[in-house]
Amino acid sequence: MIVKLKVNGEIRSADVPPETTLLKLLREHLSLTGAKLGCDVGDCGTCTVIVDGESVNSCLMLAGRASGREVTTIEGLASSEQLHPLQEKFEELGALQCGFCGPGMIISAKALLDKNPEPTVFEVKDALSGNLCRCTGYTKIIEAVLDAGRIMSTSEAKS
Amino acid sequence: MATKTKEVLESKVKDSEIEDLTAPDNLKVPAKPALKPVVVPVDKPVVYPLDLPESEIRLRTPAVGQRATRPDGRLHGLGQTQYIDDMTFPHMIFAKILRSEHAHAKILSIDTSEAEAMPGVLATLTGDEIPVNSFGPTLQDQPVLANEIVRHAGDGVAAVAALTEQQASDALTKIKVKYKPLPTVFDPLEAIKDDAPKVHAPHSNIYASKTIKKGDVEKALKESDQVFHKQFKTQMVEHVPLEPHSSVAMWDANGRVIIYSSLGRITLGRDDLARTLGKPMSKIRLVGTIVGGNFGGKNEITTEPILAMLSKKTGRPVKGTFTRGDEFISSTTRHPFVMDYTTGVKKDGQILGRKIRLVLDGGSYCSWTSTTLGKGGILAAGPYNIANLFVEAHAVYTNKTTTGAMRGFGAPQVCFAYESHMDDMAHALGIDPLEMRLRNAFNEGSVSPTGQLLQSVAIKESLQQAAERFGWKESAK
Amino acid sequence: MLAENTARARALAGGTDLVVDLKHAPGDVDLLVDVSQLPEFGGIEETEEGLRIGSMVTFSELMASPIVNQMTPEIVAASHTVGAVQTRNLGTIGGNLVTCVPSADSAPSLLALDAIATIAGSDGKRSVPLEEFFVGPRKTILEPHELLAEILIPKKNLGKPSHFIKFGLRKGQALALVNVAAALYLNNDGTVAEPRIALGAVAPTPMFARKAEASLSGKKPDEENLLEAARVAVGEIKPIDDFRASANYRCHLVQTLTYRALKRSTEIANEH
Amino acid sequence: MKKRGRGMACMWYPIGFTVAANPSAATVKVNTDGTATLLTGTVETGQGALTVLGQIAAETLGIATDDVHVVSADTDATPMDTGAIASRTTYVTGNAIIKAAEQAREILFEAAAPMLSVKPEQLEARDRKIQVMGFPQQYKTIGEVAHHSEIVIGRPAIGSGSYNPPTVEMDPETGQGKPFSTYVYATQIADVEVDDETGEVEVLRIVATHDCGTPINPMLVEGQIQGGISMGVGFALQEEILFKDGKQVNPNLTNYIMPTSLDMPELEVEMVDNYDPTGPFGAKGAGEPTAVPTAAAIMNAIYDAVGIRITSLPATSEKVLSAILEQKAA
Repeated sequence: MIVKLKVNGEIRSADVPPETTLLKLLREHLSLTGAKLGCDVGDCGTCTVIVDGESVNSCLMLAGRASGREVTTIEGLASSEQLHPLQEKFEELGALQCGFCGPGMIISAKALLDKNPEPTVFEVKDALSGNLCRCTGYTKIIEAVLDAGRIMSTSEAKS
Repeated sequence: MATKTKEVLESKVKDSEIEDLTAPDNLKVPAKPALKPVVVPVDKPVVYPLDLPESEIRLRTPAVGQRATRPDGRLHGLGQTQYIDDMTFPHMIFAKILRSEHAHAKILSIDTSEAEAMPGVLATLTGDEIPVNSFGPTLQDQPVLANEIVRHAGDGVAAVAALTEQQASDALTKIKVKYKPLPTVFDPLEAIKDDAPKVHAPHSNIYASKTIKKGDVEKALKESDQVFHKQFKTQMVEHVPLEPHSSVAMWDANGRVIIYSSLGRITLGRDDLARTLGKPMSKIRLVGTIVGGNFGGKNEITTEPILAMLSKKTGRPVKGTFTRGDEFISSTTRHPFVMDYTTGVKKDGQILGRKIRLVLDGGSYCSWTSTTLGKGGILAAGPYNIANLFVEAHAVYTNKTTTGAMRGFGAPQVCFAYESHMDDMAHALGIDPLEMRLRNAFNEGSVSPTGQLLQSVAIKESLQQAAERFGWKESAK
Repeated sequence: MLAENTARARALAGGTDLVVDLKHAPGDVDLLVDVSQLPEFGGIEETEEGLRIGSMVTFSELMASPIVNQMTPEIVAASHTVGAVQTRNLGTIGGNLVTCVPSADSAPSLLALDAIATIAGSDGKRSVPLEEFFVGPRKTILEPHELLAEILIPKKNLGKPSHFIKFGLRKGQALALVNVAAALYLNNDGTVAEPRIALGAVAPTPMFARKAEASLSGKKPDEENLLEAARVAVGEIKPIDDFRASANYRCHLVQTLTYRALKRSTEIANEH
Repeated sequence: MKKRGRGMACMWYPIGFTVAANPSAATVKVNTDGTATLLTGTVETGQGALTVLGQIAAETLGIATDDVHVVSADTDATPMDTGAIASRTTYVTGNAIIKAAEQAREILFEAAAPMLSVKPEQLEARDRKIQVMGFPQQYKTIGEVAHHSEIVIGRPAIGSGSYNPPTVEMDPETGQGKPFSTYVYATQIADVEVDDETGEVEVLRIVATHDCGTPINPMLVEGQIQGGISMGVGFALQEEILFKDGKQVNPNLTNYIMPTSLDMPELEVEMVDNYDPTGPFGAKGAGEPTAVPTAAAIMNAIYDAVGIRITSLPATSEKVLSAILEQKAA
């Protein structure tokens, strides 16, 4: 089946078998390898992408269902001039170690901050609880999300 | 799989430019001409920031002591870090491994003919085809693919390379392996008995032992005001790197093999590959990339020789990535310990003597057990001045998942025991746990259980600093 | 379409369970019908009869709904315990109920409010109390040609004091060892009216502790009576021993958590 | 009812392999503009090894972290290294890098000495300059010197070195010997709440003070400690591979329970001021020891809260409740 969708602002299409997941479509057909395959059953969150504003496990979504929708992956966050505040803060605070959870973690954080740029620590933990990390103990990740939220809410206030 | 998906869609993308792309029936050509031509996937590079200024902290001198950001940190955040599974090569195919369902069995036969006839399958591989079918960091007791005996439910017995991962997985189900089940042993305390089933017959299940003796422990226990005894046990734990093990092997026309691998130690990895493939080291190139989490679980080869042989058979790059299930059942794990502690103390809390017996569940193969045994044994008495000490540690085979290196090599296990024991004694003697530790802890120049003079010792400083930060005195009940 | 292809066809809702099943046993399903976007299965609204929740409403939608937050806050609380954000964004309440695992997190708080399931089939609609919807582990009352269309919380139970407790092996993305939901009214004399105790993960299906409810009905909600009800509830469950927990431990949890859920429900009732 | 408790645990942990040789080698090449390339056979496994090793090379050459590009993990190109194991990278590979960088630096000193009219042994490399000790006003930039050495004199500034921790074989009977070159020390204190009717343990806060010698990069050391603690929390309370008839019953992340963000306590992490003269710039290591004392501290806190001694890990809520009930019955 042919799947046509908008990925990071670009219209893309691919001819895939119907059982293809959105994750496979992104990684194998659209060469977007930022979303990772960590468990393939929705437990680890490394495959997280945003579909129409909501974070989802792309390993649990069939590609056909993403047809006609807007998908944002980690590759769609930065512009050619600047990093997304989350990317900036994750780098600055050393929030990622092996980095494998990073794309999913940042996408989950973006989905949170887009709705709630000034979350509490609990809200951040809650929003990230579907993204497992084995390296960091989540501490610096949570700090980076809170910091990025502050940048996003002040820049929004200014504009 | 002949799945048909009928999408009933309500597009949330409002842009008129893709209005005609949302047609539910994807087999139909859009009825009206598209406003813009459909963009066929062209691997157009994503736009990334190209020349951002470096963080100021990376430009400072002196370099040591700076909270310098990692050069890979930005790539992680952009999703640009290339892990092995993100790599593709022209004509690359995929390998999957069939694993034993038996914990202990003799392999009577392996028939791969039906699997080879499956669609997309280019090659199969069994252990008989691997030039030197054994490996291991200390004892080479582990087959790359088991061809005689399986020793735990998870041993690989055959591999398939196919055009897609799904085809490879489907073909695995067509491999016929005949087993003759053998008696099993799962409990290390059972395995240590003489009449237990032998995991590596005819060898004893006890495959490594270590002893540390210092002073006269029996005399010290007699002279103690109080003697405490307790047994502690720990469980088997998985490393859970978020990135499953992954490798790609390419055998070239010169007979040189290039292997990209998630291994955490490439020098010794190449040694293992040279040995198992029977090739000179100069004919092997092993390349690591950033590993997506290791914690000790990626410190030995796994599928690399299998992929290399499949590449040799097919002339194609072959990728093999563990499923999460493979990660659990076939990679190494943390050793369960059974730990018996007997400690004699004076009323004032001074430890006079300690006797320790450690039994390590070594699982089905040695892997890094010798190191775990050694470190566990040496560290078992804790960071304390104990003049009279006896430690015996034994590692035993069981028909369970292989235990190997994992963050701490036995130290978390023995620390659980010696520190729980320490608190029990402190409570019994009516001494504050902090004080109990300070009375016994190493000083600069203390002599370790193995007789080593210790330098740059900071145990008391760490205790006091932690107590102060925590508010230990203030929070006393 | 499902009616024509019954044996090996499945309706796809959020996919958080079904897509996993497909990966494990790809040959079992020949036809998938995506029902998640069917407008008649969506939406949350207050009607004459009560609160109507379309079966394809996701847990995130439930949590964000002002009506649900106002009228049945415990359904919001229960929704919050389902998986993590990503699964709540995809997973639907209907999917959770139809999958019909004993530990389905959405079931107890709905049961406690006497929810009614509306089923749509090729020959029309029918309604059953949610309790009757569950037949066994992974088995519902649905015929192959039928789909769960919506859930109705009867009007009289909107705002009924209720409390839901999930007990899992960790805080994030946990599977329930035990789920408990309680709901009750207090009569003018302070005695308990219409108590409901719904339990999950302690029997082949989500269930009511009917004897425990009866033991509490008409009594004062003092510690002794609440404890007695909790003890009676333990006698009604059929928990299993598995690697997650022993049956005995599940019994302890049911007693403790039933008491706590009843106590909290009473407190809420008194606050009203 | 929820009961609060606190518990401490301390530990010691060695750097490198037990007796066995575990060498590292390194090559440092100074470019003609004063930047440098470090070749190492170790692998970045997320801990930040390449950042720390780059900092060590930069420090030795007197340049900044960003001036050093690190090439790693290719058996065709990089020198041997025992690898990312045994908390050895900072210490062992770091020491090898110092030797390599010193060799390259010596070439620079020899080139700079006549340029500055002093002897090579009077020179030091600091702030991207080769300068005269005690009279830093007299200097040439490293770039100038490296360019001069390679392009004018014809002697590129390149160095190689290796290091293996000195050990002494252990006696097979008594175990006496020097199995490791050095050790690190640490303490963690846990603050927990135990629900004595369900057995549920919530870790509220952990204070951790770790000695790693000189922290080459404190941010990365903090990250190691925080991550190690999360592994320790899982080891203490939840994680266990379970078997039935020799087969794993929970080989997936649904049923193998590792901590999520919601399961982690507040962490307060500090480094203990220390300096090991045998380590690179006084450094030892930080990787593994961070996961060592956590479980013990939590078990001692559980004891403090409800008076039960957990003797087998993990302390699942079921195990804790059954110990509480046993104690009540006794």
